[in-house]
Amino acid sequence: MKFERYGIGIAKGLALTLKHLFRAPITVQYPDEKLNVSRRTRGNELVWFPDKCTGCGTCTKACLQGNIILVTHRGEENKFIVDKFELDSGRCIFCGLCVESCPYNALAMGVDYECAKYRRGDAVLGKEKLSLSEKHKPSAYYRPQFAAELPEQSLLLYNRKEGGQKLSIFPLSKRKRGPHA
Amino acid sequence: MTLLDQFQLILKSQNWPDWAVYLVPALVGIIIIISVVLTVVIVYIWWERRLISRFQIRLGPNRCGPEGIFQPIATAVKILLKEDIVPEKADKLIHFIAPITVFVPILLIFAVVPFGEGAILADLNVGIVYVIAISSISVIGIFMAAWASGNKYSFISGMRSIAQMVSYEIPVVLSIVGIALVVGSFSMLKIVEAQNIPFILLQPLGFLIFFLGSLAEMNRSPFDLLEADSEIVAGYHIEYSGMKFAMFYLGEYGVALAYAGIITTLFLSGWQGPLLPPVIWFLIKVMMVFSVIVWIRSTLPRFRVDQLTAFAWKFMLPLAVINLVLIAIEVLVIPANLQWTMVLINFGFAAVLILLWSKLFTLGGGRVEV
Amino acid sequence: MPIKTESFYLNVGPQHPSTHGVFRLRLSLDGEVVTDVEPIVGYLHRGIEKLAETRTYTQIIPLTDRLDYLASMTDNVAYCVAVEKLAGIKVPERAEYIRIIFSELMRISSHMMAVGFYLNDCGAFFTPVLYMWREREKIIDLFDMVCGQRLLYNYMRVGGVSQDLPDEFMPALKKFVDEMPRYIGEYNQLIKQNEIFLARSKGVGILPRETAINIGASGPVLRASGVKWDLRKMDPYSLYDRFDFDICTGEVGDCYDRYWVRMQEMTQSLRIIEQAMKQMPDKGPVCADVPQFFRPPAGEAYGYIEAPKGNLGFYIVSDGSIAPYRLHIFPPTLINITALRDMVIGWKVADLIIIFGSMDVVLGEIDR
Amino acid sequence: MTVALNGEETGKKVAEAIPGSVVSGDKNSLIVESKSLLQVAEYLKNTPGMEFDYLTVVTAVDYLDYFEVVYRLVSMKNNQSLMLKTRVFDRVNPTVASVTGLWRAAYYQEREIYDLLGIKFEGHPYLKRLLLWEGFEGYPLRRDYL
Repeated sequence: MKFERYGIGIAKGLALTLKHLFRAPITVQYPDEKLNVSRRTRGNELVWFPDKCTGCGTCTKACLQGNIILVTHRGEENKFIVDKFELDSGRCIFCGLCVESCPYNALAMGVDYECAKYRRGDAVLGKEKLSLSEKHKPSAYYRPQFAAELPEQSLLLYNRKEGGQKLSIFPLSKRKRGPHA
Repeated sequence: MTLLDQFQLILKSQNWPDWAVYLVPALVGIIIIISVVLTVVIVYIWWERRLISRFQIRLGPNRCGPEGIFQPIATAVKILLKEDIVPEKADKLIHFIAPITVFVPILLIFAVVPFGEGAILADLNVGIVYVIAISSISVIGIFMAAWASGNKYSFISGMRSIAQMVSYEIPVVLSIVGIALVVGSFSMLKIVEAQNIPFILLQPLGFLIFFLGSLAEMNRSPFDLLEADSEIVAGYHIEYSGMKFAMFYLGEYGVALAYAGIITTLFLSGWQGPLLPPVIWFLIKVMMVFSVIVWIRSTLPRFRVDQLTAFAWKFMLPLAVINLVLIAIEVLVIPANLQWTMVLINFGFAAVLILLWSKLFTLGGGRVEV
Repeated sequence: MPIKTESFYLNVGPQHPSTHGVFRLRLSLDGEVVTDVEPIVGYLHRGIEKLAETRTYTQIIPLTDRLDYLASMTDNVAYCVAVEKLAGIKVPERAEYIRIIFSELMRISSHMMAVGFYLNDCGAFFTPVLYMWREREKIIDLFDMVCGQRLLYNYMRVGGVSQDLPDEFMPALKKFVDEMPRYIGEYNQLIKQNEIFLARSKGVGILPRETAINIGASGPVLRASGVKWDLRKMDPYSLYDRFDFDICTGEVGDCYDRYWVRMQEMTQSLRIIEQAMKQMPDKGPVCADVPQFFRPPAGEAYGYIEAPKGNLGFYIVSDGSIAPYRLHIFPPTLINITALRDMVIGWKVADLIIIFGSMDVVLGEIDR
Repeated sequence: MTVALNGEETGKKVAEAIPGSVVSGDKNSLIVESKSLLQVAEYLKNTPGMEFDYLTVVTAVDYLDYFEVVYRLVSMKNNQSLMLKTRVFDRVNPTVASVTGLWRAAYYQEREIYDLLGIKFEGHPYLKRLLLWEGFEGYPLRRDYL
C-alpha cells in the first residue's frame, strides 16, 4: 500500500457519505407506512370464483406441491359440482402456476400479504375463505381484467411519491400511529 | 484551584474531621463523574446509531421515546436480563475479572479530564502521562477476556489487540510530548489554559497522529480489527453475555468518550469558548469529535493486521519523531508571542511531510510462503 | 527445550457473518496465516435435481428460482433455454428482448449485491451495501411490477415469458437506465480509489490465467484473470449477437480486478438494456405455443447462458414423458471455489474473508 | 459462436490416434470406452486443432443398464466444444478414471457424482461425499433409489 494519492480517495469517500447525510432516508416504517404492492402481486390466499369453476382439476395438476385438494361429483347435465376446494397456504409457494393453468379464469392470486396465522390448521383454506369478499381481493397476476381496480404500485424509482406515502424531508420526528397501536 | 479544592476548603472551614474533608468531596466527585459519564455514554450510543443510519440513508432507532432516545436504555435492560453464560472450557476466574479490568481503567481516565474550568477530579501534574498509563491497562483486560473465553476467534482477537496497542501507544505518546514541550507541563488544566490558539492549528501533524492513534486505541474503524465482525465475528467478547457483555459494550463507548475528551483537551482548547458555559463547550466539542469518528466508521474499510502495524511503525512513528524534533526546535527558536508564525510553519511542514511520506513508504506484508 | 508449535485449526462457518450462507471452511492456521483450507458444502442441499425428476417441465421453473436466489431470473432463463434446445422451440422476438432486459437487470442487481457484500467483508460498515440496495430495490420494484414477486420471480416460461409487460414498465425502466450511471459513479467515488481498500484488495488472492481456465472458472472470476470469455459474445445465445457491448477483463486476477470487472459489467449491462429498449418490437406474442404438460422428444440437451455469476448450464435428458429423466444443474460458483485453496494459502484470515467474498458465492446454487 | 464438434468426425480422429477407444459417435456427442477415457481426454486436451483446455459440465446419468458419464469440453482457443461420453456397465462398483489431473474443474463435480450416483473416480485426489453427509446410505440420483 502506498498513499500515492495522498489520501484523496479516502477524502472522496468521506465527501460522499457526508453528502448522503443530507439526503432523505429511504426507509419505509412498515406497519405505519404501507406501500402499494404491485398490481400483479402474487399475494397470499388465492381467490376462487365458484361460479366459473367447472371442477376440471387442471390447477391441481399444475401445482408442483400437490397442494390443491379438489373433490367433485357429477351433477345434472353431467357437470362437475365442487364439493371441496382446499389449499394449505402454509405449504403453498405462491408460484402462480395454478392461476396460469386455469382455463376458465376461475382462480386468481390474492393481493394480501399479511396472512400470518397462529395455528397451522388455520392456514388450510376452504371454499368459503377462498371466495371473493370485501377484504379478499384478486390481484391482476395473469388476470389483467382486475388491474384497473387496484392502486398503482409505489416505486422507489419515483421516490414513492405516486401511489405510496410521501417521504418527508425531515423524517426524524415522524411518528404516526398505525392501526396496530 | 479546582472545584474539588474549594469544596475541601469549605468543609475545612466547617471544622469537619480531616478524613472526611478528603473523603467526602472525592466521593461526591466520583459519583458525579460516573453518572455524567454513563449518561453521556448512553447519549453516545443513541447518537452513533442515529447518525450512522443517516449516513446510510436509513432512519435508525426512533421508536423508544422521542426520536428513539430511550433505545440504549431498552438495549441495556435487554442485555442485563439475559442469562450469563460462561463456556465450559473457559477459565472461570479470569473470564469473570476481564470485563472489570476493561471497564475500570476507562472510568479512571475521567479523573483527569477537565470538564470545565476547575471541574476536574484530580489535577495531577502528570495528568496526560496518567492517561496513557491507565488506558494501557484495559488492553490487558481485553487479552484476558480473549484468552479466558477459550474461543479461537477471541484468541485471534486477543493476539491482534496486543499487536495493535503496542504499536499505537508510541506515536500517540510522541505526539503528546510535542504538546508538553510547548506548554511546559503535563497537567491537563495547564494544557487547556495554554491554548490561546487551539493546538490543532499549532500542531496539525501531531493532531493527525494522535487522532489516528486514538482511533486505534479505542478500536474504532478503520482500526477495529479486534471486533472485525466480518472476520472474527465479534472478537474478544464473543463468549460474553448479559452483564459482562454490557461492561464491554459500555467500555467501548466509554473509551471513545474518554479519548474524545482528551482530544478536546489537548488539541481543541478544552472547555474554552465564548458565550456558552465551559461544560457545554466541552460537551459540544466532544460530540463533534465523536461525530467525526462515526463518520469515518461509516465510510472506511478496515486495515489488515500487518498493514495496521506497518502503518504505525512506518508512517506514524517517523512522522511523530520528526514532528517532535520540529516542535522542539521551534520552541527554542520562536518566541512565545509569535505563535501564529509557528502555525504557518507547522502547516507547511505537515503538508510537505505527508506528501513526502506518502511517496516514500509502502505498507509491507502480503502473501507469506507456507 | 525446543519450542513446540502446532497448527491452529479454525472452523469458519457454518454460522459466520461472512460465509454468505451456510458454508464451512476448515482452516489450519499458522499464527494468522492460512496454511490449508477445505471448503465443506452441502448444508443447503435440497435435492432439486431429484425433485425435478418428478415434476413437469413447467413445474421445475419455480424450483430453479431457488438455486441462485440473488439472480433467480437468469436461473429461469438458463433452464428455459435448455428445454427449448431440447424441444426445438422457437421463442418469439419480443420475448427474447424481454428476457435480455431482465437478464441484464438481474446481472446489475446481482453484481451490486456481490460488490456490496464484498466491501462489507472488507470492513466498510454496511454503507456500500445500503447504497447499492437502494438501486437494487428499484430493480426489484420493476421485477415486482412485471411478475408479482420480489425474490422468486418464476417469470420465464418454456418458449417465452409468462406475461407481457405492463404499460407502466417501459417509462420506469427508461428512468432507471437514465439515472443509473450517476449512481454507479457514486459507488466508484465512495470506494474505488480508497487507499485502504486498494491496500486490502490489490494483489490479494491472485488467480492466474492458466489456473482460472484449468479449474473451469467462469463469469467475472474468469474475466478478472484476463481471459476474454463471455458466452454472450463467444457463443451468443438468444439475441445477444445484435448488441454492441464490451467484455470487461481484469489484468492480474486479484480481488480488486474481480470487483472492478463487476462494476464495469454493470455499465455494459446498462448499454445492452438501452439498445434492447430501442430494438424491441412494441407488440407481438411473448410466448410460443407450448402446452402446459408438454412432452419434448426423447433426447438430451445442454443449455447454458452467461449468468451473473458465470456459466450456468442445465443438462436435461428427456425420455419423452412429461417429466425430465435427468436434470443436472451446472453451478458456476461451485466450480469457482475449486481455486479457493490456491488463492488463500499464505494469506491471512482477513484476506481469506475478502477473497471468498470476491468470488461472489451463493450457497443456494452450490448445494442445490 | 462456439462450434459444437461433430462426434462422428472427431471420433474418427480419436480412433486413429488411440485405436479401440471409440464406441460410437453421432452428431452431438462422442462415446468412448471407459477404460481408455483418460487417454482420449489427454489426446483431446493436447492435440493441436482440438486443444480442449476448458472443461465445463461433468455429470452422469443412470440409464439403469449402464451409467453414462458426460463431459462437455470447450476449447477457448478454437472456440469449439465437444460432448464426450463414456459408459459404465457395472452397477455394483462402477469405476471411471478421474480427469481431475487434466482439468481441475472436475474436482468438485466428480465428488458430487460419487456422492449422488455412486460412481467411483479412480485417481481422484480426495474422493469424499460432497453434498450429503458421511454414512448416508444409497445414492439418491440413481433411478432405483426411493
